[in-house]
Amino acid sequence: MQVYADNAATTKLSETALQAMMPYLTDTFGNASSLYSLGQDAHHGVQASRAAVAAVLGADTNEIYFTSGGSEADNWAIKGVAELMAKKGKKHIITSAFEHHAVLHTVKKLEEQGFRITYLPVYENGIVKVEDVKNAICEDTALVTIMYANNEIGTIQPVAEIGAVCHEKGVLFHTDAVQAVGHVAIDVKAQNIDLMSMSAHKFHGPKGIGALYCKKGIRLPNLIEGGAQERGRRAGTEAVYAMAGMAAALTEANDALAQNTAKLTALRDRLIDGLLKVESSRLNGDRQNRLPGNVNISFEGVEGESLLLYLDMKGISASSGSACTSGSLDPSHVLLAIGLPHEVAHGSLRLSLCESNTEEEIDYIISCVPEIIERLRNMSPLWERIQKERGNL
Amino acid sequence: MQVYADNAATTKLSETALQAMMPYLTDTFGNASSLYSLGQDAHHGVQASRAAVAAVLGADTNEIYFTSGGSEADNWAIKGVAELMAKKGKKHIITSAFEHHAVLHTVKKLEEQGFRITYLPVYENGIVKVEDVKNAICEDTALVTIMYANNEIGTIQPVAEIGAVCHEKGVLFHTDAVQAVGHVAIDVKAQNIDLMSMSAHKFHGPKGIGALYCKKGIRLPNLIEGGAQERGRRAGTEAVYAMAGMAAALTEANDALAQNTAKLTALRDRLIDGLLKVESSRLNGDRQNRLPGNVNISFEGVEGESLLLYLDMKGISASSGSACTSGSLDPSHVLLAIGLPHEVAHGSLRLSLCESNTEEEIDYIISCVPEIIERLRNMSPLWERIQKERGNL
Amino acid sequence: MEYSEKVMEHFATPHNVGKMEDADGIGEVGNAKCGDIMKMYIKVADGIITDVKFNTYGCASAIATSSMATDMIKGKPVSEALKLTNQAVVEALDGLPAVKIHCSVLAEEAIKAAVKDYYDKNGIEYDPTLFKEDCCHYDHHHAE
Amino acid sequence: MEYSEKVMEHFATPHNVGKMEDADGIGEVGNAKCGDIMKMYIKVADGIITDVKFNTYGCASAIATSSMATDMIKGKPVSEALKLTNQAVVEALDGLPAVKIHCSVLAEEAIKAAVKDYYDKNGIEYDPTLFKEDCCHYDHHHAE
Ligand SMILES: Cc1ncc(COP(=O)(O)O)c(C=O)c1O
Ligand SMILES: Cc1ncc(COP(=O)(O)O)c(C=O)c1O
Repeated sequence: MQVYADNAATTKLSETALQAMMPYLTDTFGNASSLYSLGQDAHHGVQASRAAVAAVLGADTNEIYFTSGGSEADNWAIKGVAELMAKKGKKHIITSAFEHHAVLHTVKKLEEQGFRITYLPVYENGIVKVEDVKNAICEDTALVTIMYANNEIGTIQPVAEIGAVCHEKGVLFHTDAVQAVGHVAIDVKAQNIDLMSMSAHKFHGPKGIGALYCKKGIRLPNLIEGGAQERGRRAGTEAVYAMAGMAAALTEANDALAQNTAKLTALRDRLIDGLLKVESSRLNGDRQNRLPGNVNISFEGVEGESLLLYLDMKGISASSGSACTSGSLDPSHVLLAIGLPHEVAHGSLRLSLCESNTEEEIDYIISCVPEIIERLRNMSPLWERIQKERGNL
Repeated sequence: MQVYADNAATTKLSETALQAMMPYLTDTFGNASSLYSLGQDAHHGVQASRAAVAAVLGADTNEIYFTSGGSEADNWAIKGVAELMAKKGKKHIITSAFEHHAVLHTVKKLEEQGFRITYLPVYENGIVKVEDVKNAICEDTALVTIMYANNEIGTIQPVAEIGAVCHEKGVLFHTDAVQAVGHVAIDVKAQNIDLMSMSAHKFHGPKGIGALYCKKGIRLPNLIEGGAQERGRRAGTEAVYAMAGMAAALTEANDALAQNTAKLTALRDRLIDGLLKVESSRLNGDRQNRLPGNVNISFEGVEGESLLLYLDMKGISASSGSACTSGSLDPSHVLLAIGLPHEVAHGSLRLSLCESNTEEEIDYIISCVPEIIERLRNMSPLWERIQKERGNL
Repeated sequence: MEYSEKVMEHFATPHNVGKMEDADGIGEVGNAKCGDIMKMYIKVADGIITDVKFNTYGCASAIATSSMATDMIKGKPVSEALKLTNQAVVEALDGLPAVKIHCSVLAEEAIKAAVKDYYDKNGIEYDPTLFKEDCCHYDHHHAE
Repeated sequence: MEYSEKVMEHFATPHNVGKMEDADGIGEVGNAKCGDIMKMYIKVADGIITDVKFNTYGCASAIATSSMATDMIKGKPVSEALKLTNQAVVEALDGLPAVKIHCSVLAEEAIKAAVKDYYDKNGIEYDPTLFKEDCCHYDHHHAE
């Protein structure tokens, strides 16, 4: 059986999205900035896509700027606000300890350039405290950037409340909503969001396209200078097909949101319950306040890369927070941020579901994991030591 | 008859490129950074695409970094080198007066940040003098960035010679080769190029994907921070389908280069000769030293936008350097840079051909243009004045 | 940027194109450097604009606004033509892209310039503030 | 990152997995914090390694290098086992990704540690510089 359970990494392009893309990959190939009919047809594609994305998020059409993905949107929002606010002498940025690297490496770079960065704790449940945000805001705070939902443990942050606190203090609020858009209901106005990053391939749209929501009135400097595309804010000949695919996928996801959430939540909970039966395992991140498709479990005494490669041999695609899968020496900063010891973090497994996963697939995963864990523990000197320490050997 | 003659703006995706993309838009959708088989299949797509692009350009595979297009590549190269060299106190950049806005607006931004910019003249023929580059290089020159071929008038610059002069003086050399790649033979090593920008949609590849060639050893800082994609140099989940499309299109273009050049040069020259029969017209840019598909002609007394919209009504897609088509008040900076008066620049027409254009299409254009010019001149008070000044009325 | 169907109609087959040998008033505004020149000719009888022609060098919207504006004043009293605003022309064309609004201003000014010329030639008195110099007038700019 | 077929073979069905109750030498290197521990058991008769087993906690390449390295010393004189380099293991596996080379170093060290243990237990004299302390040794790191 083939089971794709790494939807937080990327998703399969939906048939609807592909169909929306095809005209722009074939006949309607004109440059959207050109005046002749072929160009204007492309231009309509761009504008219709922008309007569709805006509609789902409660934004105005002109507040949506297409980018090459979530990473670019994060870089643009954070570096842009930093540049804007530095002119007013504001050089302090508040973020959380478990942001995506697109945010963390960007603020790190700003730190080298003289910004002061506050990394808020995320506690054992993987949720930022609004009170902490409030207390961290200073006179010279330029930006608060807190992700909407975490990519590894799926925990959902109190975005509307964080936004409210920021606005009370007159500070701009950016949220990396790459994992949330298309998966939870979002209203940028009601939720007090000033800037928001998204990426199409996380909701069955194409890779290499995303968007930044930037509230009217924020004069964000450009990250990519050049032609007058995106109303002079983001240069580059428009990849109209990709925008159309993103819009179609988001609309599709949004139309089915309630239904998908119900289905996914049931699958997720079944999977969590099934896997927690394995001895010495634990769920990472808040059990309730998490994305409907996210399961993240640590198994003591095993290493994640081996686990996921044995799973791959069984046809199951998954992900891990072990050091080995990242190519670095340390395991996932997310798992360390919620307080896991290194050796437990190395043994983590993320399974991220989508609405096309089935109960049979879930049961197949539940049947495969324990035997692999047993196999790995049987050859693990770490597991041997743990068992000895617990007096089991 | 429908004639697409705006290939310098964008091209139709080739069938070969589309076929190369389809697997990655459907079944092979995995994240190229993931360890399981589906991810590794995608990873092979990325690496094979990178190798194919490198092979065409005489680069090493690891010297090619995929970007979201030519604009991003230009921004990255120029801002990156600026950041790198500023640390050594080098804050002078040499460019030309008729670069693409992706270069010009980027250096403008650097100027605001304290860099000194030298804009070299391009003379009446639209070609930078190597001697001028040599004379402009100073102790604190960080970068020379001169485009390979101009996007409006198609003139080809003495890239190898400029590179040689830069290397003699120990200065890095970047070239915006967006209009050249796939259209002329390029060898980055033999031509002394340190950094080179390209964009797939200019050679029948998909939009929204491009690359930066960055010579081994140049520690270019990142423009887009985040994940470890592109060997840690450019974050963002890889749009594998787009990379595969770019590689297929470039390989196809390169394989047919000699044949396409011969065909295009003949079509181009036929078109130039046909259009220059119109009274008070002139060819812009060097007649010999130009891209095989580029025709750029000014017609006195008419305005370009009207011209190209009347052409559109005849089924012909073209472009103009008039102010109206850019939304700005001034006509094309390129045409002004080669010394055209404003009113002549407003009356310019760019027809850019590709190998699928035919002689019949060229003859159709040649038959349509004069009657439109006549119609516009008949209602043009400017033409009336010109005729009076010349004693023709 | 996008033109309304109305704009494209007037651009494709503009009305009132031409010169007039025996015009009672001629107005020319705009300048070649900026890429727009409009020249309007009016024929007046008993205070009524009996005929109007235009010649325009400029973009599609310059041609379309010339066409629409001349339509709107033909057969009207001179005094009414003077009241034609650029907004009225824009509305009649179902809108213009923001960057093209200046074309409608040019059309309004061209008509005013033609009427002024008619007044001047015929010694008709008028309130000079009606014809305040504008940055787009050809003669004003030509010296640059 | 990508593994050779050889690595995947040894990972999928590793050779010599297990513990050994009556081992003549045991070596354990690596540490849990870094995500790799290798434990090797050797049985020695007449200076020949007659049997070898390993237990490994770590990634696919840690398991594959353990498997390959134990294969390579089984049946060999102890003195030869001591000469096994990590490069030889990497080559035998048709290469390892750059970020995984440390796993092969670990395998080399695990064997050396087992031999040292065998020497120590049996009072065999040796040149101590053969077994210089390395940053990857478990006991060294555990204190951190
Ligand atoms: C010379 C030149 N440089 C850069 C670009 C920007 O490329 P892209 O629009 O693909 O970002 C273009 C085309 O638009 C170009 O012609
Ligand atoms: C939370 C989060 N932010 C940003 C990104 C970056 O998005 P992309 O890879 O599309 O640039 C991702 C996914 O990779 C993500 O999960």
